[in-house]
Parts: sequence; structure tokens; C-alpha cells
Amino acid sequence: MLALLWLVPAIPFASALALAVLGPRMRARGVAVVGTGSIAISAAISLVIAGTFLGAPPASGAYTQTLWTWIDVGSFRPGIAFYLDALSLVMTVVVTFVSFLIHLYSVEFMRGDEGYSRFFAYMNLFVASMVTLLLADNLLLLYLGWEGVGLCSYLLIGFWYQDAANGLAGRKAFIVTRVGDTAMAVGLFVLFHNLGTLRIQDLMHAAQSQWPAGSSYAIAAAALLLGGAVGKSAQLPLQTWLPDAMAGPTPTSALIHAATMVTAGVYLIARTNVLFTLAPPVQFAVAVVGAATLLMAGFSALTQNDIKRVLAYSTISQIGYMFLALGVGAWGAAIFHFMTHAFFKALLFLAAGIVIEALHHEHNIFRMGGLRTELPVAFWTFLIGGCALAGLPLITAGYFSKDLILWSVANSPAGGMGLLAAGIAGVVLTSFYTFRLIFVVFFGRIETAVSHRPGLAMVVPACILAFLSVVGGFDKASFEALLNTALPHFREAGGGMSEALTSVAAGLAFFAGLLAAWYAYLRNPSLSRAAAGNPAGRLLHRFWFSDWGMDWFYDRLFIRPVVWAASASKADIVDSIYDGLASAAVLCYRILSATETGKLRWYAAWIAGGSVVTLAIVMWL
Amino acid sequence: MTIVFYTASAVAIIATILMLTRANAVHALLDLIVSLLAVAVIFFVLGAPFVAALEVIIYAGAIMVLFVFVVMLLNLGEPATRAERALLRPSMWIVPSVFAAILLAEFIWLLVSGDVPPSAVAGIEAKETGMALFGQYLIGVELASMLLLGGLVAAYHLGWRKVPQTEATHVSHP
Amino acid sequence: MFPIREGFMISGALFTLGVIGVLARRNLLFVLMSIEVMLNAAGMAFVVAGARWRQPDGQVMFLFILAMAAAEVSVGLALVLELYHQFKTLDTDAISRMRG
Amino acid sequence: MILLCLIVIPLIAGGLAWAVARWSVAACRWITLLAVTADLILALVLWGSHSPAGSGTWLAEADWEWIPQAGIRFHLAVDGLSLLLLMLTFFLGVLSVLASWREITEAVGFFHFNLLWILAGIAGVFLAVDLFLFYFAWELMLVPMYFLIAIWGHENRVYAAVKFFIFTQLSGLLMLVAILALVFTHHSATGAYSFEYGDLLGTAMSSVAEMWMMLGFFVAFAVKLPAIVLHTWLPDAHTEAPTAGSVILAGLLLKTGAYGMLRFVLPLFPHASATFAPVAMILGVAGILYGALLAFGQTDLKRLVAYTSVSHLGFVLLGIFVWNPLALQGAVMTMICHGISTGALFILVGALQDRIHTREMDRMGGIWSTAPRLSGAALFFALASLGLPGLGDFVGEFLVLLGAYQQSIVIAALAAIGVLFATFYALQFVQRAFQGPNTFNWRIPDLVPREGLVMAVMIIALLWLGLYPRPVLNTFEPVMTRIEQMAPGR
Repeated sequence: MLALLWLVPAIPFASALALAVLGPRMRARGVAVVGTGSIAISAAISLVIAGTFLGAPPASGAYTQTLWTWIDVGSFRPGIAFYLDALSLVMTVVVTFVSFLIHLYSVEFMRGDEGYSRFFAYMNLFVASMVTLLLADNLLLLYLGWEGVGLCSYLLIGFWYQDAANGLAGRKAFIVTRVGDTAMAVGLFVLFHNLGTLRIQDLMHAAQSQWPAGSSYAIAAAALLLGGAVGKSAQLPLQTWLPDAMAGPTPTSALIHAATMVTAGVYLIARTNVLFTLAPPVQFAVAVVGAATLLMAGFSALTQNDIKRVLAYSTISQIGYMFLALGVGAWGAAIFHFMTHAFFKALLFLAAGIVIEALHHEHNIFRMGGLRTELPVAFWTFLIGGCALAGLPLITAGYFSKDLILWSVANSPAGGMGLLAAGIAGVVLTSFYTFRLIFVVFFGRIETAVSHRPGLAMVVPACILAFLSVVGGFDKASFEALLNTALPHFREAGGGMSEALTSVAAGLAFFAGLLAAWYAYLRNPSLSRAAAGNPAGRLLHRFWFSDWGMDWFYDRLFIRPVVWAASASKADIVDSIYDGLASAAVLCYRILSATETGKLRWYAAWIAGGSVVTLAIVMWL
Repeated sequence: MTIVFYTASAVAIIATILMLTRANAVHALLDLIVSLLAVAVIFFVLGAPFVAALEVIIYAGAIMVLFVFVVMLLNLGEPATRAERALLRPSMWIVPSVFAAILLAEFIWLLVSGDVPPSAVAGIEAKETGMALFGQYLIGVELASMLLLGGLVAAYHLGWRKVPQTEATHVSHP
Repeated sequence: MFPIREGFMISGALFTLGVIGVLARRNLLFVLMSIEVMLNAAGMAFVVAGARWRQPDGQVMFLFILAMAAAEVSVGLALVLELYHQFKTLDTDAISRMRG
Repeated sequence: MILLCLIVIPLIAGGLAWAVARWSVAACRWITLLAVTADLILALVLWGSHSPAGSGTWLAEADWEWIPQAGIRFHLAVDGLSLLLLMLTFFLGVLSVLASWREITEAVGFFHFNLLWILAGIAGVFLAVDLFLFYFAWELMLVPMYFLIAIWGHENRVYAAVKFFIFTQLSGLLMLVAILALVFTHHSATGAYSFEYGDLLGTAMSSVAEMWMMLGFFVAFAVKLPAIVLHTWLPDAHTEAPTAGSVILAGLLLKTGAYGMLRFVLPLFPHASATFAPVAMILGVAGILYGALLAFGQTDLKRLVAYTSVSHLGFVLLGIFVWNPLALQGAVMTMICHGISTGALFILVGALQDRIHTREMDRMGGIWSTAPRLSGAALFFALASLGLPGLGDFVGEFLVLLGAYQQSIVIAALAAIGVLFATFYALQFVQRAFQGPNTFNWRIPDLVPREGLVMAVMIIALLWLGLYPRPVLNTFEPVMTRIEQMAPGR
């Protein structure tokens, strides 16, 4: 059954092509059937493959399927080949399953939109590219999937192209991720030049054997790959694009900017973990980036008033946790958190979608209120998602995965107390802004009336995801065992905090955040307005609101100079060389024509002068 | 013989200078004729009687007469000479004489530096020149004749158009 | 013996005077006359050279110069008449229609 | 024999088309279309029949005496590289004829005559193996192109046509001098006059003479392949040329420059090229960055696409002078895919200009709503030109970058940044022309089936080249390895 592996990316790709070409002529129902059906089949196949893989795992723990050789020039022979092991299996199953649910959801959410077939074409193309990325056997095919998902995120963010702002947001996302991709491409060159291949498994063995720990090549390659991962997963230096990416339709935000694409960077680092273990400073950098990002994004999320931007910042901060886990070598924990995060973050976005749809596209949370009674389904699913996100102890999956990360940070040789403190502070921040969101949106007075109730197609996926957000975390042990077949075990340094201690700490942090939010927003709502009143508060609020001023800073540092340079050199400077030549010729003409005065004696004088000079030359020679 | 040579050349140079500085065209012409005759004498001294004769007959005779004829035709008269004298400012002589001085210096320098051995004894008779003319230089003579024909046709053509117009508009100048 | 060196000196001097005439005088007639002087000086140089090597070629050359001078004067003077009729003046600086 | 037909068919058809045009314009167009398709089929037959191992240096040859005294032979030959470029020539030829089916209304006969004679000239350039014949075809190519731009162009077409002609003609003369110098050195070495490529290959010459001759050739080809400083004729020529003209100009004429470098500059003057390589590489990278930056700043659509050509062919120049198998094959791949993607972009911009009679992006916006298929195709080809993996351009550019990295890290990094800049202009092009609100509320007809067919063919070609380039790579691999062996010190 494993031979059907190539169908998982192929079916969505084919249906994307079909929808792109025939879409406009098909009826909406037909488009929905083709669009969602293809993802359903692909999800089903991946589940079947998962079953056979778990049932009878292949000998080497991995299954490779080569379709054809893509390019073969001298020693460079990347093939279109898929590599399935525990890591890519878990991610493929999660991605395809969550995509299926979101496609189901968007059948109803996008109904009536004039670009219906275009939307499903892009979404299918996205799933195809994401699965190609996950199953890629060599880094070049991974790069193909990598750019493909970047492209689809650009297309989907700018989906409602009539509004120029969406187009610009899409362009910003594509360019910022492409900055990361360029770094990653150079990383690929380093790897190929020094190790002679791009096939991931051979690369890892070659790196292991040829490069000593801490070798400059390993550091360069790992750092460049980290650059790519940071770009795609919207981590610290390159995270400004994700909040603007919320301009796209909500299912897109749910699928791309919450569950799947943004975790591509995590997958890349997990997949090339050998490189990072060979370059300890870069691995530590990953941890630091993760910690810093989770704090920054947490604070920014506090101040947002658009429901989707809050969730976007929370995504950035949760991926910060995954980077933190990767940084300390807890590969399994990061992937585990990826899975749970995919469930509850997609759920939160879908619920937010229901709310937005119900309040005819109202985004500002302060103009929503009291939806607890109006939209019970949205409320309960949102609540479960929120608790999973914040990490309600012992019940939600989010708690288990975050607890595992905190424990790994505490016990890993690389993890310092600083990182652990950041982690716990992050938990407090997460629960604070999550419950702020819930209290403001679902409690208090009804600001805007609910226009229409969500249909079944929107509610069912949300409920399934809610169920998964709870159940997902229970069977941690077997999940760990499965991942360890593909990823190295987590090396515990002795003397760290025990399992129980970190989980208690996490639970306390959760309740602290909950209480703070309850006190600030339900107990006396005037407190938040007072905080915003005084000058220091207002400055801080503006600073955090604009993502710590990163956007403003990048605009000044990069965008303005390039735009200025382009407009300044619009008229080709090099062309002026040739214009100069032309005008010099005209000048010579004008000078010479001035000598023709028409006076006989003037010419006679020149003739005499000429003859005198020639005579002199003759004499002198 | 050399005294004759030197006097003749002196006369030639002085006549030419006079010709240059004259305001009245006819006076200048007459000075020019004197200078040409002086050159004819020099030719004679140099033992080239045939050429001297030619110089007198054709150059001084024919060409200069043509000149006089044209000057008469132009009928310049007193106002023209007065206008001419107005133009004869001393300042106009500076530039040409600078050129001329350099040119003369070059000639002299060339002549002095070259070692000119003494010349042959006897002059060259007309017979010898005639034989050369129709022997070696036969083509040259034919070409010269064509040149003269060209000059004739051109002069005739230019002259012809003018006659009817001048009849109609000829007004005696004041 | 024939004064060869002096002969050349004289023709050089005459030629130079001719040049002065051409450059200095503005009246077209005087320019033509100066040209005649220059031609004559050149002819003389040829004859002196002929005398020096006792060759008739010098005199033949002088003859050709004569023919050329005659043709030149006839055409020149015809043009002078035409010019005078056209412009009513013989001042070369005034007649400068052929400007570039 | 088949090679001769490749050149003769367009020549005869040109005359025929011009003659027939007086009676019926449609017949003239069909004749041209049939002629170019016939040539395309011939080229495909050649491609199909050639043995992959590449027995001798040439796949097919045709050799006759021309001017025996001077050792000039009418020698046509084709190997992997020139075969592919021939196919590209006739592929784009067919598409440009289809694209300008409705666009050209006055003097249709003469237009098609010129079009066919340019194709014949280009085919001649790719086939000629005798340097004299090569120069002859090189000049034959210019004159009809000059007429194409000067007569059927847009606003200040005469300026552009004259500028194009002066640039190429002058540099062509430099090449002629270099050819003659080479022949004479060959003569002094071996005593026989010969313009044969084979004979001239090994001529021994002093390094100074070799450098000067190499520069003679290099400048001629650098003007044609717009290297950074010599590129200023390109934007004007492209903006003013009619659709068919700019497709052929961008798709083919630029490739003759690159082909010339691969065929003549590197093999004939290996040592001089090796010493000159660092300069050429810097020129290439500068071209990439400069072209991209200027493309980003343009407001005229055709000028934008023209500058992208400068940027893409900077990659080709870089790839050629890096001189290792990866970069060489990447350069040829970029040449082919750039021909298709830029050709398509020009056809689209031409179609757009026919509909809204302007090329200024400020007056466009929101065209996606009225012409979704046209905008979709434009988006696809803009993505191809920014080097999206899965399409042809990426394969070429990645190979060039990979090869360049082995030569020098800094140059590869700069070129990679060039790819990033490509994103700027490609998205700018799509954003300002097709997306955004329909401020000028354009109501324009979408792609007609004919144009749709042209676009579909090109999309399939790019996808095929992007996902399964092996048959194409195998065709010119033997040639590239042979050129690579010629590098000194290999």
C-alpha cells in the first residue's frame, strides 16, 4: 500500500490544475466536490499508508519511492522522489487531515464568492506543495515544495485582489519569505559543494562522517537553513509578514498561517537535525530565537484588537515554543507540539471565522460581545481551543505538549534557566491574551447583532478539531516512541527539574494568566482603558501594537532605499553615456560649421598657414 | 651680366611692392607689367631667351592686357579708388606680412642649407625647348590646349549671359 | 655663371609678396593680380632650376604654367565681372554668401 | 540536406508571402505559418533521429565550396546546442506569427517577408560553422529586424530602430576584424587560408593577440546578449517593436549572443577567456542586479519586461564564464526557458496593448476582473520569470548558481540576491497591472481561443522543462562537456 505514496501530492495537484482550467465553467457544487474530494482522497490515502506503516514498519524505518530523475548534470542528480519515515508520516497525516477539515469548512464559508473555483484551485495547489515539501527525498524537491507553499500563501493572501491592500500584504509575505528562501538556497549550495549530494539521508550521513562537531561548514549551512526556516515560520527577524497575512480569507489563515505552512521551518530543522547537532552555536541560536519570539509575539498579542491578528501573533509565539524545543534538542516534543498546535489553532481560526461570518465581517473584538448566548457552538469550540492554546492542565492536548517542551528545556544540557523562565512567562502571556479574547468577544453586552447562524459544514469541522484538541495529547508516550524511530532521542542532562515540578509550574502559570485576564476584563473593564490612558501605557501599547516597531524599522531600512534607488535610476544612467556620445558629435559638427565664414581671405589665410606648417615639417624632418 | 640680373630683380621687387600698395587698380596693373618685364629680363640673363620672349608676349602682353581690358570694363573710376584707399589701413598688413616673413625665412633657410653647385655654362636655346616640348612632353602640350579650350568655353559662357541684361539696365556710374 | 642661388631668392621673395597681396588686399582684382605674381614667381623658379641643370624641362614647365595662368585669368576675370554685376562691389569680405 | 531546407524554406516563403499579400492577406499569413511550422517539424525530426550518444562532434552536416580561393565554405552543421536553439527559434517563430495575426494590418506582406528573413538569418547563425557564413548570417539578421521595428513599431520607433542598428552593426564590425585577424594568424601559422571553425580551433597565437581577438568577438556578443554596459539599445528596441518583433528580439536575438560566446569565444580563445572570466562574471552579476533594479523602477510594461531580459541574461553570461559543467548547462537551460517565458510575456503585453492601447502601468489596474485568463497567464509567466521552482527558469538559474558557487562564494551570493530582486519586479508587474481596484474600469475582451492556444502551449512547455528537463539536458550535454574540456588547466 506504501506504493500509493505518490498519489498523496499528485491528486491535489491534478485537481488544482483541473479547477484552474475548467473551474470558471463548473458550477459551485461541482467545484466544492472536486476541491474537497481530492483532499479527502489524499487524506484517506495518507491514513491508509499510516496504518500500513505503523502495522508493518519497513526494515530501515523509512520507505523511499523514486518517480523519475529530475535533473542529472555531472554529479548533481536530484530525483523526484518521496521519503516516508515517522516524522514525515506524522506531519503528512496531520496536514492532510486538517486540510480536509478546513476545505469542508470553506465550502460553506466561501459560498457566493466570485472567485470560488480559483480559491479551491489555490488551496489544492497549497496542499500538494506542502505534502511535496514534507515527503521530499532531497533538499531541491523540498525547495520546490517550499517555494510552492510560499507562492500559494501569496496567491491566497491576495485572493480578494480588488482591495490593493490585500495584494500588497500578499506581496509582502512572498518577498519576506523569499528573503529566507534565498538564504536557504545559499545553504543548499554550501551543502552540495562540500558534501556532493542533496539527498537528505546521504547528506546527513556525509555530514556526520566528514564534518567534526562545530566545523565552520556545518555552522554556515545550519545558519543558512535556519535563515530559511525563520523566514517561512515567521520567527524573529522575519516575522512581520504573518500579521498582515490575515488579509486573506479565514480558511486560508487557518490552514496556511496557523496549521501547516508556518511549521515548515520546524520540519526543516527537525529533518536536518544532524546539521544542527554538529553546529551547537546555531542550535542555541534556534532556542534563543524561539524564546525571544514567543515573548515578543505574546506581548504584541496583548494589544491587538483584530481577532485574527491576535491569533496570528499567538501562532508566532507558539512556533517560538517549537523552535525553543528544537533548540534544546527535544525534536519529538517540537513535533508533538506542532500536532496539537495544528489542531487547536486551526480550531480557533475556524471558530473566529464563524464569529466573523456571523457579524458580517466584523474583525474588531471590541465591537463584538456577549456572543456566548448568541453563538453557543462558536463559544464552546472557541473556549476548548483557547484552553488548549493556553494549556489547561490535564485536559487539553496543548498542556501536555507545552509541558513536555518546558520539561525538555529544564532538563536539556543546552537549556538554561533563562529559557525556562521565558517559557513559563510565555505560558502566562498566552493564557492572559487568550482569555482576554474570550472574555471580550463572548462575555459582556452584545455590541453587534448576529446576522446569520453558521451551517453544518462549518460547525462539524470545528467540533472534530475541538475533540482532537482534547484527545490529541493523551497518548504522549506512544507518540514519543513513534517519533524516536526517525528523530534522535532527547539527551537528558541529570539533575534537572522533575516531570511533576514543571507541570505544576505550567498549571500555575495558566491560572495566573486566567485570573489576570478575568480581573482586567470582566471584574472592572475600566482598568484596561485606564492603562491605555496614561502616556507611558499609550506609548507601550502603540509599540507592542506595531509588533515592536519592526515594520516601521524594516520599511525605513530596506524598502525605502530600494524603492528610491529604483525610481531614481528609472531612466537608465548607462544610457546617458551614449546620449553623451551623440551630443559630443553634434557639438563637433557645430564647431566645424562655424569655421565656414564664407570670407575668401579667411580661407586664403588658412591655406597659407597650412603651407607654412607643411614646409616647416618638411624642413624639420 | 650679374649687374643686369641684380638691377632687374630689384626693379621686379620694387614694382611688385608698389603694385601691392596701390589704391588705383590701373596703376597697380601697370606696376605689375613692369615687374613682369623685369622678370623677363632675368630669364634672359639666365640664358633662357625663348622663355623671356614668351613672358613678354603672353604674360605681360596678353594676360595683362586682358586685365586692363576688364578693369576698363568695370569702369571703376575715382570713387572706387577713394573707397579702396579707405580700406588700405596699415593694420591689415600685419598678419600677412607675418606669414610672409615665416615663408621667406623657410625659403632662405632651405636655400642656404642646400649646397647648390655652380650651374652649367651655356643657356638653353629655343630649339632645345621646342624639341623637348614636342618630344617628351607631347601629352602635356595637348592637355594644355584642352585647358585653354576649357578656359575659353567658360569665359564665353559666363560672358554670354550678361550681355542682354547689361543692355537693359546699364546706367553709367557716377 | 648664372646666379642660381640668387634666382631662387628672387622667386621666393616675389612669391612671398604675392602671398602678402592675396592675404592683405580685400579688392578681388588685387587678389587676382597677386596670384599672377605668385604664378610668375613659381614659373621663374622652374626656369632657374632648368638653367641650373641645363635641362629644357624647366622652360617646358614654365610654358605649362603660362597656359594655365592664361586660362585661369580668363575665367577669373569673367567671374569678377559677373560678381561685380551681382554685388556692385569687389570687396571680398562683403561677398560671403557661401557661409556654412 | 535537411539543414539547407531549414534556411531556404523561410527565404522562399518570405518572397512568396510578400507577393501573395497583394491579393489576400490571409493567404500570406497562412504561408508564413506553414513555412515556420514546416521548419519546426524538420527540427523536431532532426532531434528525434539524432543518436543520444552524439557520435561525432556534429549531428548533421552540409558542406559545399563557396569561395575556394579564400577557403570559405558554405558549411552548415548542427550539434546538441544549436539544434535546441533552432527548435526554440521555430517554436517562437510559429507563436509570434500566431500572436500578430490580427495586430498587423498595413503592409502585411512585407511584414511577413521580414519576419521570415529574420528567422532564416537566425537559423543561419545557429547552423553556420564557417566564420564567414556566420558573419553573413549575423548581418542578414539585422536588416529585416531594423525594418520590423522602424515600420511597424510604436511611438518613437525610428530612434529605437536606428539605435539598435548602430549598436549591433558597430559591434559586428569589431567581430569581422577579429575574424579576419584570426584567419590571417592561421594563415601565417599554416600557410592556408581557411574560415573553417574546425581548422581555426587550434591556431597558436600570442596571448596579447588572442586577448584582442577574444575581446573583438566578446564585445559583438556582449552587445547582442545585453551585458550590463552595452544593453541600452534593448529597452528602446523592445518597447517600440511590434509584438512579433519583440518576441523574436527577446526570445532569439539575445540567444545568438550567448550562443556565439559558447561556440566561438570560449573554444577559439581558451586562455584569453580564462583570464577574462572574472571580469565577465562580475559583468554578469552586475547585469543581474542592475537589470532587476531597473525593471522594478519602470512604469512602462514593455520596458519592464525588457530589463528583466537584461537580468536573466546576466545569469547566462555568468554561467558561461564560470565554465564548469553545472553552470554551462544551467546557462543553456536559462537561455531556452527565458526565450519561452519572456516571449510569452511580450505576447501578453502586446495583447494587452491591443486592447487598452497603452503600456503605462499607472493607467492599468484591476484587469483581472475583466480578463481573468489573460491575467492568469500573465501571473504564470511572471512567476516563471521570478524563477519559481517547478518551472523551467528555476532549473537553469539554480544550476548556474550552483556552478557559480563552486567558482566563488561572493558571486553566487550576489546572484542569489539577484533572484530575490526578481521577485520584486515580477510581483510589481502583476500587482500594478492586473490586481488592485479597477480604477479605469476597463471592460476588455479576454484571450481569444487563438491566443489561448499560444499561451497553453507555452505553459505546457515551461512546466515540461521545469519538471522533466532531462531530454533537453541530454541533448546539449555532450557539447557542454566538450566545451568544458577546452578550458585551460582542465
